[in-house]
Amino acid sequence: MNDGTLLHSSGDISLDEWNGVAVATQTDDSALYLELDGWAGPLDLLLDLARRQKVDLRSISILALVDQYLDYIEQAEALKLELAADYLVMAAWLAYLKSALLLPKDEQEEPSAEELALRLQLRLQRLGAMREAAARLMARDRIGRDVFLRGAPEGLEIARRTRWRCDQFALIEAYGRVKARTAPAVHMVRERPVMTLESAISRVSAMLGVTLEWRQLEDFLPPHADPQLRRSALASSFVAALELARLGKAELDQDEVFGPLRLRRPQ
Amino acid sequence: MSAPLERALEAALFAAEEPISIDSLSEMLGGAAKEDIRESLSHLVGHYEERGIHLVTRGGRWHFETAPDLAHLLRREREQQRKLSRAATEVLAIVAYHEPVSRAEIEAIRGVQTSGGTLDVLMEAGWVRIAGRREVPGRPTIYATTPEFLDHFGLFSRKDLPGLNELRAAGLLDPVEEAFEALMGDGEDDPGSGTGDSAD
Amino acid sequence: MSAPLERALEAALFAAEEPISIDSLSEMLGGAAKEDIRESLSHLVGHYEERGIHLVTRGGRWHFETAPDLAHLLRREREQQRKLSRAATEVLAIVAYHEPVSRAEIEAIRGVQTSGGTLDVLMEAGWVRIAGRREVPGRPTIYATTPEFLDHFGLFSRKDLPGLNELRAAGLLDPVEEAFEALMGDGEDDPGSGTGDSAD
Repeated sequence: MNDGTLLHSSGDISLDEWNGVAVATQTDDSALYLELDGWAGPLDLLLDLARRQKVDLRSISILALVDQYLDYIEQAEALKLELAADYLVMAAWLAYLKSALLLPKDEQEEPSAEELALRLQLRLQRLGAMREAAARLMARDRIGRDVFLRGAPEGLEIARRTRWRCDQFALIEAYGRVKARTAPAVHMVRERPVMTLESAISRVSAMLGVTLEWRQLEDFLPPHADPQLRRSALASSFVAALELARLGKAELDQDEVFGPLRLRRPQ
Repeated sequence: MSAPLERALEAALFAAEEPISIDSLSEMLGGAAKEDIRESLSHLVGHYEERGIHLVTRGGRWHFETAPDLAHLLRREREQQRKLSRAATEVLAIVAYHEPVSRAEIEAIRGVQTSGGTLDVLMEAGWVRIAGRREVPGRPTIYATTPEFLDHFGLFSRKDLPGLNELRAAGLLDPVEEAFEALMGDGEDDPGSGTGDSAD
Repeated sequence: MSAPLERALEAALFAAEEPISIDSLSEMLGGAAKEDIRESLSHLVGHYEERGIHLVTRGGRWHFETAPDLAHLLRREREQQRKLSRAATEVLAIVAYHEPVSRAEIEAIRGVQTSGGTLDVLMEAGWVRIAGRREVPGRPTIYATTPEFLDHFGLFSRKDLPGLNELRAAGLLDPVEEAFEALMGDGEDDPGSGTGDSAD
């Protein structure tokens, strides 16, 4: 069973008309459901029926259309087809519309049956227009069916290329940085600074001020780990001690040759 | 011997994997003047007019395609396109002729609920896109067609939709209520449904 | 107006996904005589000769391709400028001063590990090239600068690179010394603490 047995036997509406449109697939299961067979709902069915009147949708007879629809539904029920509820709702509404249309005008309720019929007609026109438009659209020269694009386009490749920025100075500076960072030659720093005589004098005299005891010269040296600087400090402090002794600000004492040199504040 | 710009355009459009706008062409050709590009393109259109391949423009983008009358030579069975269901073709037409359009509006025209799958199929095909929301209560999503839609159906622009002007002139793109009131005349004191957002 | 067979060939070759032999073309075009096809193809070759696309045959199969002289249009390069990283600049400088050098040598000079990516960047930039292998155990790849390197950095030859003495005179070897001076600087004899890491 398919839609053809009911409607298309009369043959004036062929689904072939729908160029490029698939007929809803017809499986045995779907045969029981009208809406799956050919019509997308009652309005769609009505439109098909209306078209069978072979007149412009603007001049269809709504009364005739209602009869056709109700006949159709009756036939379907006789064949024990299971109809979707909205087809039956539409049938009931159309039956009401028909009876209203048959009433004399002054007995009609608001909105009048004519108005209801007009609305229905307008809806059918709109659906009809879109169906036709769909068919015309599908019939156009379509890519992949009627016209073809280049089979193997080379493609427009947009290679994102990075342009690296770097200038001469940055380059040379970088080399300097590397050399400065790693080359052992970089240790050729200037001579270690010495402890000046002035600072030795001020340091030694300041320290003599806080003690009366004899103290070894080494005790007056600043606490440096660096042996080179220490030696310089020793020399400066020795000269400072001699100078302070000459000025009478210190007393020097040495017990033996090369023995420890001691000094203290004059008593 | 064709002009250098024409040659360059030919090559670029030939090699392109998708249609190209004049802006992109200009950029590609090192900033060639768009006026010159336009002129060269129209030369090329003329040159190819009667050949086996045509230069066409769809929605402002250009591409080469085979001449439609040669379809029979090129159609390949193995590559049959998946056919659209009738519901999908109707929905596509409704979107194209009414865009932007909400699902409720589509359903009002078709008289049935549109299964979500139908719009999905059209979006998957690349022909329909979500075009935002309508600023009415409920803020429904609205749909419109894409540039690929124009490409696929060989439309110069949306104005090129078959029968668009006739449909518009006949009021067939207006909602039922609007058409109804127009027909009943404004003698009625019915304030009308205003926005015509959806029929029924 | 081109002959029907030419049009058909044009369309078929345009739409084809791969080059096509004359046999296949004949089959595709409903058994057209191969002689006619050959003749039409040679017409077409002539027609496209000076255009942006060419009809060419390779190993007996035919296809359209863009004119070779326009290839640059198809591979557009979108350039983005980026500053060379500190590490990459150092590596480049080492290559320039010591070329040819192996990666191990670069690392020895820099005193830090150098990622392979750094040399890649320099080669991508076109400033460094592979200059062979050093004939020592392991045959390491050695690197040297390119003529583009000299161009870019405004050098006539590598000899233009300032020598160590000049670098020193320019204070470019100073960082460590300066750090020391900064520590000892104010004449006080207490050097205090300090890492010597400070550059100006």
